[in-house]
Amino acid sequence: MMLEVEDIHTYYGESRALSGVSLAVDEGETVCLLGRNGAGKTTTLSSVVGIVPPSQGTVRFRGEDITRRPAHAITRMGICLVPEDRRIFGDLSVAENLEVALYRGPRQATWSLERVFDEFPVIAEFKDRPGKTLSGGEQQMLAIARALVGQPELLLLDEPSEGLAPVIVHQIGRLLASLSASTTILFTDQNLAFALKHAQRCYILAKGEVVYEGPAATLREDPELQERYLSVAAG
Amino acid sequence: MAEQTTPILTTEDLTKRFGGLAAVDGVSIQLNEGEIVALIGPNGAGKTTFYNMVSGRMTPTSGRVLLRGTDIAGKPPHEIARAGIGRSFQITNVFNELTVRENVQVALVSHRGKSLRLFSILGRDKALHREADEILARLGLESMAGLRTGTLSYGDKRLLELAIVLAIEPEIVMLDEPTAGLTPDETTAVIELIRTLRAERSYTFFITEHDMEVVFGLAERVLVMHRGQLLATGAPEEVQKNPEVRRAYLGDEEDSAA
Amino acid sequence: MTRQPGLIAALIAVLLVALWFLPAWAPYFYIFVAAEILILGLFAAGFNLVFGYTGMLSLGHAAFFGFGAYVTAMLLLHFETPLALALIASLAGGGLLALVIGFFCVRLTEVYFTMLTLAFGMMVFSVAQQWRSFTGGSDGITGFTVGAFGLGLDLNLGNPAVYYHLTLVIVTLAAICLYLITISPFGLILRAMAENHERVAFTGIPVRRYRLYSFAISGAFSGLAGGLFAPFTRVASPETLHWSQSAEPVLMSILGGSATFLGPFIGSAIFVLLETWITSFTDRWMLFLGIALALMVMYLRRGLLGTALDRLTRRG
Amino acid sequence: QEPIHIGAIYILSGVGSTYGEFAQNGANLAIDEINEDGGVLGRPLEITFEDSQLEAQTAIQAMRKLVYQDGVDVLMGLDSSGVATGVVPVVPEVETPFIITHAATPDATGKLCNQWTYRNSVNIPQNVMGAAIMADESGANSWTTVGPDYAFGHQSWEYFQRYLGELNPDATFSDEPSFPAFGTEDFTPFINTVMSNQPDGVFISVWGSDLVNFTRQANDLGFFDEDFEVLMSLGAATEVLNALGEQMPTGVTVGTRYWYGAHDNEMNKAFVEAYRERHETPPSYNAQNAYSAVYAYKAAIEKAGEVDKAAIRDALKGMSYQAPMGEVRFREGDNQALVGPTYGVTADDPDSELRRLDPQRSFAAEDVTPPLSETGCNLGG
Amino acid sequence: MESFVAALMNSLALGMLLFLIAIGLNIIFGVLNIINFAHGALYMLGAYITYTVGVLAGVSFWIALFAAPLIVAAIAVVIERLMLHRIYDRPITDSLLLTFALLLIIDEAVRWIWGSTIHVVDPPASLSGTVLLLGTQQPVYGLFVIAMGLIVGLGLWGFFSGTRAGRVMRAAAIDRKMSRLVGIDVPLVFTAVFALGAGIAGFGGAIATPIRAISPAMGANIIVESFIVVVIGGLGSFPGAFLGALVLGAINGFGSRYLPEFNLVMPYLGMALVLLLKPHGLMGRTAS
Ligand SMILES: Nc1ncnc2c1ncn2[C@@H]1O[C@H](COP(=O)(O)OP(=O)(O)OP(=O)(O)O)[C@@H](O)[C@H]1O
Ligand SMILES: Nc1ncnc2c1ncn2[C@@H]1O[C@H](COP(=O)(O)OP(=O)(O)OP(=O)(O)O)[C@@H](O)[C@H]1O
Ligand SMILES: [Mg+2]
Ligand SMILES: [Mg+2]
Repeated sequence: MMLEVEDIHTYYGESRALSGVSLAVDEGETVCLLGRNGAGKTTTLSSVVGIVPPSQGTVRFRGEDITRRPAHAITRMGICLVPEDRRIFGDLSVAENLEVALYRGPRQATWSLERVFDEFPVIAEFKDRPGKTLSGGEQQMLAIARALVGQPELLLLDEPSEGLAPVIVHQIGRLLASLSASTTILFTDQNLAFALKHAQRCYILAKGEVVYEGPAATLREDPELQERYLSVAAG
Repeated sequence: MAEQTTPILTTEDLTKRFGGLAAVDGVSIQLNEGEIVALIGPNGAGKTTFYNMVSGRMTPTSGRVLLRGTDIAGKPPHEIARAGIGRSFQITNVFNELTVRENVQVALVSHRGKSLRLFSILGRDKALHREADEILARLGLESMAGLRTGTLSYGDKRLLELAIVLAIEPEIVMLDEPTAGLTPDETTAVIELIRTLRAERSYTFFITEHDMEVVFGLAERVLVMHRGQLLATGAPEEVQKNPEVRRAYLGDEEDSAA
Repeated sequence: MTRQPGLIAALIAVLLVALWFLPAWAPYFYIFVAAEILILGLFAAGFNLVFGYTGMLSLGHAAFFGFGAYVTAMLLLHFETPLALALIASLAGGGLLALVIGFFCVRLTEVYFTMLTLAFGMMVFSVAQQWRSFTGGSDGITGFTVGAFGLGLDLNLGNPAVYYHLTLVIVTLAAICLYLITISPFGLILRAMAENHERVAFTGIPVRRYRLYSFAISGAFSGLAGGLFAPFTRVASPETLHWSQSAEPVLMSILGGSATFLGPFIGSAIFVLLETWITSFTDRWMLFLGIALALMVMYLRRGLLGTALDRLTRRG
Repeated sequence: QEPIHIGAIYILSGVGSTYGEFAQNGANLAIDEINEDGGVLGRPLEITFEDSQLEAQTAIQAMRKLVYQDGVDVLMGLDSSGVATGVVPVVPEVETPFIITHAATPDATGKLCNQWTYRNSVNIPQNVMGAAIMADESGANSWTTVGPDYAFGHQSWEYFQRYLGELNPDATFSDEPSFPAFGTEDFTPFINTVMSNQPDGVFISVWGSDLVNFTRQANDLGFFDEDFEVLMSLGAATEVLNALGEQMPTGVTVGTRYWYGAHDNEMNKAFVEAYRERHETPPSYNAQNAYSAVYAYKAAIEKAGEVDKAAIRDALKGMSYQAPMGEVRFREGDNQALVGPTYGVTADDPDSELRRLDPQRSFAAEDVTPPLSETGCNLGG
Repeated sequence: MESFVAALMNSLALGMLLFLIAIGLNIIFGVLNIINFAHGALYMLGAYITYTVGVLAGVSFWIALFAAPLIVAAIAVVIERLMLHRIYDRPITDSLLLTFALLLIIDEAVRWIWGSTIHVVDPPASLSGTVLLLGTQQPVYGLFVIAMGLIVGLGLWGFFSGTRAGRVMRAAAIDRKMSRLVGIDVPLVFTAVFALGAGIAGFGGAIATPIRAISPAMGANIIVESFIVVVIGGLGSFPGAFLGALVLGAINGFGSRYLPEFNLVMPYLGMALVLLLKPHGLMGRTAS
């Protein structure tokens, strides 16, 4: 198993966001987390990377317990996150955004800056502009590129298609598809069509708990199931 | 639709340059009273910049913005808001430290001209309380009215963003990606809400979106921007068929089969 | 957010009664300590309208406080004005000066605002310091006597206990006034601006003007506090205008809790009491005050009162 | 035996805290000596120090605390003009005798004077009159000044012009005097200004660490090599000479309000020796003044024969007592001690890295103290 | 002409000294988002350590010049680990109170250790006296201060724009949470940044000793002036701090020379003018 999350409970101060989430992602898999707003998707990803550590339960990466590791150490182990609000370093240039994230360590590096620039020509074009002057979609691409230069073995994406023009969504879709050959991916998305197209397996969260787990294909073909777990009424 | 064509908002050659880059390059559009118009375009096309100029967040490099014939270009945001243009933000822009209800009340206080009441007690103003809760209820946020906004999830904040705009009852409601981050279900609810609102009192809606369901399900007219310029404009079906739009924005259909 | 307003109001009432009878149960010197706490507390609370509520850190409020002190001192010295009148003049003077200085400052935000207020404050300071014939220069204004109060009240203000009671009444009334402002619709706008003034502008509020209003109101209360301070210390000196005097309400507000209305008063109490106590057992008071303050900031996340209320509401 | 309690208010923190430290040293030394000798009226002395923070408002609150909370019998202290002008009018309210030992503003024993307030130290007119006499004798005619930009600096210059003008009708005074702000760290522009104006003499009332900075920067710029007279009204203060060592140029006329080597009497000898033993440095004027104030209270209490505040106040009136400076008398009418400053010319000391004064001259009080009629003091009854 | 050159050289030397203090303040503010009230106290600490090493211990001034910043940086590490790191996620104003407390503690500790008497440090012989420059005699030490300011300035600028460590610090300044997510050990970076800023202040203190009397609260004036420098130049702007230092140096140097009666208000007046014309300082970012 690449990632095993076992019964984690996560709190924001006094308020509980996750109550016993368990999930697993196998090497090479692409898995998505679904659920309505506030279900706990972002929190789950944050708990995995150590930004909001769970107060109970364990997170294992390649069998190793990483529950209490600091976020930067987890990232260096190869779990890289693209956050939902992108969080570009606004005052750094696009190139500098990538340079600070560039992994330098013993693990094998597959994503060089050059390769990233090839993959995202737009970014190459804006290389020297401050990150904050990029449009929303451009920032999203930069955020993904920035995660890639961290040489992820497990890539976490929080709503990668949000706010992107359909053309770009396609592009990102293609990118996910090509990445999935070499990288394990766990992502969330509100665009159900997009999510189900790219994931092999899904988990559905509701109120901080996993309420459904199954192959993406099953969910895709079953509107009733979608209705049951993802509509407002079900929340 | 053709019978009702009083222009409420017109822009003439509106342009914004950032250094060498013309983010918006001579865009002239017209909104008619009561219309729902969508502004679409690839990322970086200049939509948000265009919004920023119309709403007073940025001063245009050149060009005019006419609201019912009066030039409002370069006016400060509060005057434009008072004149009847309300907007939401692509990047969520709510008051995290206030409660959800207070977020809406800020707008209400301003809109109802109560903002200079120094010695009346906000908590005793039943009307303000009720109105705020009504607006929240329309967006399904009523159960969160008393919570600190910072604790809301992303999607709920997006909805609150909308509630604040509605509270000032603008003539023109400009929404910058209102459904980004919402579940399909909530998206449908927002579409419904916009329709109802328009039916109730003739708001003019001006919306940017990347969600084609929203665009084609809601808009009566679609404007397409590309590289700062207006690429196409027309009814949704026409625009959807426009080959330039397909290439620049929608991408090829096969790939997006869902 | 689930505070028990009744309980808090009752506590405050008890406290006020205890303060009223302070001369009867505390050592004599403590009426001076209490008066200082009240006056500086009012200064801090007035300041906090701008700081805690509107989100603007001013380092120039000593200008208004000191101006109030000078106005009162000069009226008493040269015209033997009844104190009530002098206090009203301090209030108005502080407000007017804040209006003028604020006019320039509210255009700026963040630290730039802070430093511009500092600059204007120090300009006022140097006028007082330099204009020896009018302000007494570095010596300030001294030697005035507090005569009648006015308003038909026959008070012996030379008696410290009487002056203390007067201070208690005026500070309480002023605090009520300020409190009402903070819970008004206007107060809500201020709090909203503190967090995101741009968003407020998009609801139709001319943000700069509102910042100016809050600055001026805050200046007025600071001026009133200064007006009470001069007869209390018997001197109006340039130090009351110096930026280090401006730093006091800042530190007090943070220490007590700038997000709570009473925080600044609590902060003032902690500051004055700590200083009084520590200086009575050591000359190295700075060291101990420093350590005490550091521990409080580190372990009291939202100031003393803020943190206490958090604890209370969590339990209750 | 219940101790007799002295309350003292000095600057104990931040800028100028060295003055407070000197005063503490001086007062503590006197108290220890007296207590070893069996105290006053058989009762030991005890002292409580409060920090004025160089602020009038703080000093006044400190005074209230000493009187009402600590119940002191007498008060002493005060380091700066501003603090003194604030405190003095309030002294009658606390009804406790107060001996000022450092602050030099003429107002404290002038227009603000009152029955409870005394001063045993040299004030500005006394200090500056000494300077004016030195200036007159130097033969220099055109004078300018560098002084701190607050009451002390301005008043010093005003008295200097008045006194020197009276002594030397040919004297002229620059209408562009330099008043750097108190606490200025860079005096270069002011030094350059004086140097380019080329007066015959410069009267410098800058003091403390400011004077140390001034002198060092002036050295660098060749200020002391020019051929004008340099007269520093507080240049012979021990803290300045100690800090500067050989960086204090020779041949400069410097003054102080007490010079440890200037008073040839037993008490002074014993005082300097005892002080040196404890603190490894000769006493500064501020140490002497505090030391002397304690002895003044001893004398007054013994004279009154009781420890009653009003009795001590009355005993102090016109009283003479023995201090290291010699016999000191509080003048009836303004309560100012009749004392004079010491001036001298800096000279190399083969035995030490510090400058000594050679020649030196201590002014008699009669020669430098303005007559009562000029003080503006009215003690009424 | 002669007096103009003198005023100019003096302004430059003063400006560079201010720059050394202000740049550390600016870095700490920029990265840690902390308003370091105690920065002047760290400068003072640098001066006292120089005095101790250079005069009391009799080691040379040159060694003291290196030892002082290192010791101050080491003290800064302790301060950061014990105190500051607790308040990074708080409102920036909490840092005002905490560093004010720190200022009190350092000031009193200094008085305790070194007493409150005034001390001086002599410049090394090679830097004493004057040289002929542009037809006027200028103190050598002033030229040395200018040179040190330039060297430190250039060094830091190269560090922040040209090295990865510099960029990492900037990233951590902008967004701590995201920085952790790209593998940056943020707490470590923050400790390093505080030590760096404090070390430069300590260096400033060391450089100042031959021209400034060492006494308690010698940091009190310089702290306000450094804030003025930072703000005139524009927050977080590196060239801004440099420019701001030159401007304030000139305001003081020329102002005191030609308008001496305004020397007290001059820096404030200057700052107010700059801010009214350029609300984000000379080189600060401006809202579009
Ligand atoms: N910083 C925070 N402080 C307090 N509560 C929070 C915070 N962030 C999230 N929450 C709460 O935790 C719960 C889970 O939120 P989370 O952001 O994980 O949801 P999500 O599934 O990602 O939703 P969305 O689709 O809207 O992004 C929600 O109830 C939310 O209100
Ligand atoms: N402040 C700025 N400085 C420089 N360039 C800017 C600035 N703001 C926007 N731009 C550029 O202007 C162009 C238009 O940006 P804008 O945000 O208006 O795009 P958009 O159409 O809203 O895109 P999206 O759909 O991704 O939100 C982009 O290339 C962007 O990088
Ligand atoms: Mg989320
Ligand atoms: Mg946009």
